[in-house]
Amino acid sequence: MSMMEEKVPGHKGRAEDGKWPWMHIVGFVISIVLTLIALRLVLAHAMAPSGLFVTIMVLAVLQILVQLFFFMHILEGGGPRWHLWMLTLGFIFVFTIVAGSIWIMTFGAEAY
Amino acid sequence: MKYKAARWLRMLPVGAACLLLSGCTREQFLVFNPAGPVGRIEMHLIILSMVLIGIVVVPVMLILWYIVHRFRDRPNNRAPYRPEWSENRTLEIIWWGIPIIIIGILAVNTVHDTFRLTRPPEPTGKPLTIHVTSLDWKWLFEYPDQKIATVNYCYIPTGRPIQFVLTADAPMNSFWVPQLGGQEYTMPGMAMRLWLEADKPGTYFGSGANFTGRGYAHMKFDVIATSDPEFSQWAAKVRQTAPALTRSGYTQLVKQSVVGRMSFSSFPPGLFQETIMREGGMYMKHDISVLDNKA
Amino acid sequence: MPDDTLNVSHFLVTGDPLIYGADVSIVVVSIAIVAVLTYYRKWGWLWREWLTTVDHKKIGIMYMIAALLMLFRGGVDALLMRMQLAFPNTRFLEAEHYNQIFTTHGTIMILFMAMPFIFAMMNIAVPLMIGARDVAFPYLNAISFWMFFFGAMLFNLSFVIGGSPDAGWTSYPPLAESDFNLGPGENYYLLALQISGIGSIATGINFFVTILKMRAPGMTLMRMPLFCWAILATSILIIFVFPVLTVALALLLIDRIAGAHFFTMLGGGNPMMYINMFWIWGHPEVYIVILPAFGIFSEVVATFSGKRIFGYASMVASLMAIAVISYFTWVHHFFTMGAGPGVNSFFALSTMIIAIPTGVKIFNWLATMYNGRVRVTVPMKWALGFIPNFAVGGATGVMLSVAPADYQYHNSYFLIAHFHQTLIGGVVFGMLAGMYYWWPKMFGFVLEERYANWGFWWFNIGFYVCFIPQYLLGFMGMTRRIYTYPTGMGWSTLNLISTIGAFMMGLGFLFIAAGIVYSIFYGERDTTGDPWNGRTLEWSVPSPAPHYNFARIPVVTSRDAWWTMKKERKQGVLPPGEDEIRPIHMPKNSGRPFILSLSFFVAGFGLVFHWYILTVIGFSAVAACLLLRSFDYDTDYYIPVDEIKKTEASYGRS
Amino acid sequence: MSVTQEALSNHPPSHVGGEHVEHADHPDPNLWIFGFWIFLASDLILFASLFATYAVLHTHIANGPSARQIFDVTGFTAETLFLLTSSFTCGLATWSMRRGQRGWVAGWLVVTLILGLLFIGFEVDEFATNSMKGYGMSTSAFLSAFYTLVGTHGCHVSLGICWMIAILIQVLRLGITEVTARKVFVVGLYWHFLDVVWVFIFTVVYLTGVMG
Repeated sequence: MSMMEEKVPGHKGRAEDGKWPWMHIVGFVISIVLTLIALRLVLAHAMAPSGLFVTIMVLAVLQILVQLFFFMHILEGGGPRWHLWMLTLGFIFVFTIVAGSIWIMTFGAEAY
Repeated sequence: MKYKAARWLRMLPVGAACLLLSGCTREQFLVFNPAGPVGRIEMHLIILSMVLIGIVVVPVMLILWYIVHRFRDRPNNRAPYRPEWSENRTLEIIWWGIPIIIIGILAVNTVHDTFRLTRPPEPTGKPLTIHVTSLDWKWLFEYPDQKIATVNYCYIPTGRPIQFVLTADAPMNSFWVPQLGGQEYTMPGMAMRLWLEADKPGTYFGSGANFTGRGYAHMKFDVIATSDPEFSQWAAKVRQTAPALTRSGYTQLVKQSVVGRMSFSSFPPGLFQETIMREGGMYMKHDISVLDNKA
Repeated sequence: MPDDTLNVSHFLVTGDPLIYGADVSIVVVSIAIVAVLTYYRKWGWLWREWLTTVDHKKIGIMYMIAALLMLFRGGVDALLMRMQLAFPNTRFLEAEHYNQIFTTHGTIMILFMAMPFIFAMMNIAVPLMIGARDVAFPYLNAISFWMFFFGAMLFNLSFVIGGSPDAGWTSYPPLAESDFNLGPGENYYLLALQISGIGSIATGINFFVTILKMRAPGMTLMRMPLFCWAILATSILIIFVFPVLTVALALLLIDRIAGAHFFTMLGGGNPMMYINMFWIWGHPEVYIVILPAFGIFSEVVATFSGKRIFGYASMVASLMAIAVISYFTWVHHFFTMGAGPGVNSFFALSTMIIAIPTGVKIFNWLATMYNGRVRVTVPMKWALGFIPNFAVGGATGVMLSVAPADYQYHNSYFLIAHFHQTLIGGVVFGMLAGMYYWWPKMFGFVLEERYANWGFWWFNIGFYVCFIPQYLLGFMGMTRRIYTYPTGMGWSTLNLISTIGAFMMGLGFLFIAAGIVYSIFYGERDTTGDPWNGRTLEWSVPSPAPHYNFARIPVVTSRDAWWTMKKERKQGVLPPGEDEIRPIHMPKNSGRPFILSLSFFVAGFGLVFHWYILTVIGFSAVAACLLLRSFDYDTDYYIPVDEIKKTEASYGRS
Repeated sequence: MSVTQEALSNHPPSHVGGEHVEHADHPDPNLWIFGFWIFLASDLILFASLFATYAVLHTHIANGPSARQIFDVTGFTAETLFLLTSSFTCGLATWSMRRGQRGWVAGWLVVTLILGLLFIGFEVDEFATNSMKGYGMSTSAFLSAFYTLVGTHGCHVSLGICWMIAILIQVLRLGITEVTARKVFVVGLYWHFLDVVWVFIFTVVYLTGVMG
């Protein structure tokens, strides 16, 4: 602690000055709610399969954003945000790998 | 002087290549000696691409030679020396532009022919289907219409589009008859369609083009193109004289070995489809539509 | 398989004079090394100075030595193949041996020669070029090297213990599945690549962070040397593609060891998925190895033309464009799979597009020499040899990208000639240029020119003699990976010529090696630290660079920082930042990276032969190393000012 | 991104972009955090490859069961809730760390560890139940892909648990120093990342599987 206090005058979180970690609590509640919505939709067969799949994928993407912004503090930090660029590129490549593989491995079956 | 000699030395390989080219007969360059429409389309694309890249490559070589010669660091070289000269918008636009144009021309032709070659080459003739299975280390050809089968050689009629349906009951190989056209993989569990056609009679060299182990180098076969009547005669003769391919015979054939030519008067019906379905074809919509001969 | 492993005669590969020869030479060389080290009491030195080092320069040197050794091994493989193919129907090698040899040739050249060679160059040059004292994570850097090293050892071990892999360097299933490939060779391949792959990913992350975060003050991104840009692009590619290889190899290994059905013929497996994933890695991989070569050529051409690089901005743009687009081209390695005209068209176009920035780079190099003063030194010879070579290699690449035409080239010798032209004419030429260029910075002496010139001309001319005939053979229908061929196809003459060319290249390599040995004894010492009249910061420090690199961190005011500094000094302007020397913070050496990687080697060796106890022991040691590191707080130290001053004085600097 | 922006604010901001003149002669914690982000981007691709394999093979059930037959809604929902909650508590550990509360940091880490272990327990139970029924890795391509994808995530979580224990010990022994703070933050990033991956496993594997 001594070193910390010596180096760190008033070590406080910026957005979370108060007594309660509101950011985290809000993030947590949102993530649970999103999960339960997805589960509910699927178990109730609320839509046609393709529509359902798209909906739950959208919910999953929202979940990622919750984790990144509320828990992983992605926007913090000084200097250029190279990690944001890399993550964006990473997600593009993730999409390329998954969608590309599926596209290639169906052998143009969509044409028949 | 020493460097000049070295530069001439560099021309040696080019000269040697020219000599060689004149030494080999054109017939031996199978890709440039096509015997059917598919091979011809591909050859034209190859020549087109050679010309287009020549537009870039040849000037690059000449410019390189000129620059190194002119701006060589030797005493009394009068050529300008401008160590800070490093930007020129016009030049850069030119050499971003030229490759873009060349690639553009090539791209249009590529896409056009890619789609064209998935269709039968000449819609006039009646298509013939041959089922091809690559095995360790031999080629099995089944004629579903003639109900005969051959190993390591096949007959095709000239002037009719041939629909080769390719699969493998062994590690993946590739079916290549350079003079008729390009190759396609034979894959376990897949029914791949390859359209070829011969427009003159002859014996065409074919080989497996994808490595499959010890006997791979011996996976050569001949495609013999004859006139339609001769083809029918041949098929009738095989049906009458050759032994039948039984299921146990097929099991033997699948085992690893190198064999010569074989002919069979019949084969177990549905063998080809069964093999494909067992090895994963049942999950592929594509296979089912090819086997049903749709589209 | 368990039955095999119990049998000693299967364990030690026997039955071939080549292998006995290798056995004997390995034993003899090992004894010799041990004897020399013991006689000269060098064990402590070896451990303290090399095995435990975290210094990027020493790690770079070790990478380079390993790469040269692997170039030799892979080259011998190549010569054996060419001997077999010199004449039709030869019985010099049996099919099994030929298959093993082309498999190890490919694997070694790509993963254990090209990769360590680029790592060597980036380790040696990048921190010096950006004015840093080491990479961002020196300890991790040591781990990377030793993971590569032990991966390579594991792979080479297969030659004498258990048998080499023989399913091609691409190792396509189902041929590489246990149904068709029982022996341990394939396991060696999978595990060796896996172990060295971990090291590669770590290197990618390390240099990405180093380049973005460790630059000297004033060195903005657009003032970086192009080599650093190239390494940045390469790092991005490594970070994003190596995990795909990891997965592809892991799944194949799981198939082989746990009986899973990813790529098997039965049980619902889909072998094409492996091919798909392998090339998602495999195509960017060739850019991973070529981009650093582009970087080196940019430095070499600018330095030896005495001129700023032409079109810096478009050079940077093309590097980045290549890095990103190369992720979208992988299907061109298997157009002939026939995944549909839509797929083939898309990937043909993306492949053609990537040729555009590559072409631009060639024009920019030419323009750099234009209006310059071209000094044809040894590194410059390799660069000049590269340009026509790569122009042809790149052009044939464009030909290959034409999907329908590729149906005629695929797996033929045309393809072989093409990728050798890019990988040798691009990567090997580039790395050799880099080696000659930075050699003085590594060792403090310049490599002798005469041998080097002989080496260059034999290698360069031999290259054309070897590979031009192979293009023609492709048109004649000769396919790759056949161990023998019949007469009557017209292939014989061309094959013989190709073999002659291969031996010319071998001779070139011997000249290069001889030149290195000669120069160790008689090479001209580099006392200035700047033997080439360089442009970038690495030439501002003494040769060989002191282990802290810069006594004072330079302040950069322009591109080609050292060139500017020299110019300003001539005009009497003192460079900024020449203030007091202060204690330098440095990472401590550690033996743990070595032990950690050795543990991986042990675990891997256990897995190869299904000796799971050994695997458990190995992985336990790995875990122990990681935990020890986590609890280790004594990782760095300061070099006192006196010591720095003493070192600087020994170089004649204040 | 930083451990705490303020916590390090009097630390030289490293040599980012070459904007500062003074060269940092002290290791900069931001370097590790940045490097770890990049590692996560790389790991993301690893999982993408496994997802791609699963997506291609998930219908290849050979003679084995289909997804619908073996997925247990209660089980995977419980796993999901455990992991989401653990991500939250792990975030709270970072939050407490920023406030310099060593006791709370340790406490939240312990809670996170317990939830992580529960998650692993459920997953092991799911795998064991299926294997017991004879549905193993070698039953079909679908099951190979399923076990490998979910198992790789499980291995990541297990590794995270071991790592977190090591850091917990260091926090207890040394308090919150610049180094331990960085370590807590980094392990937290790792843990949240695994949560992100799990959300996709939950959606793509389990929900889509029971959808039918």
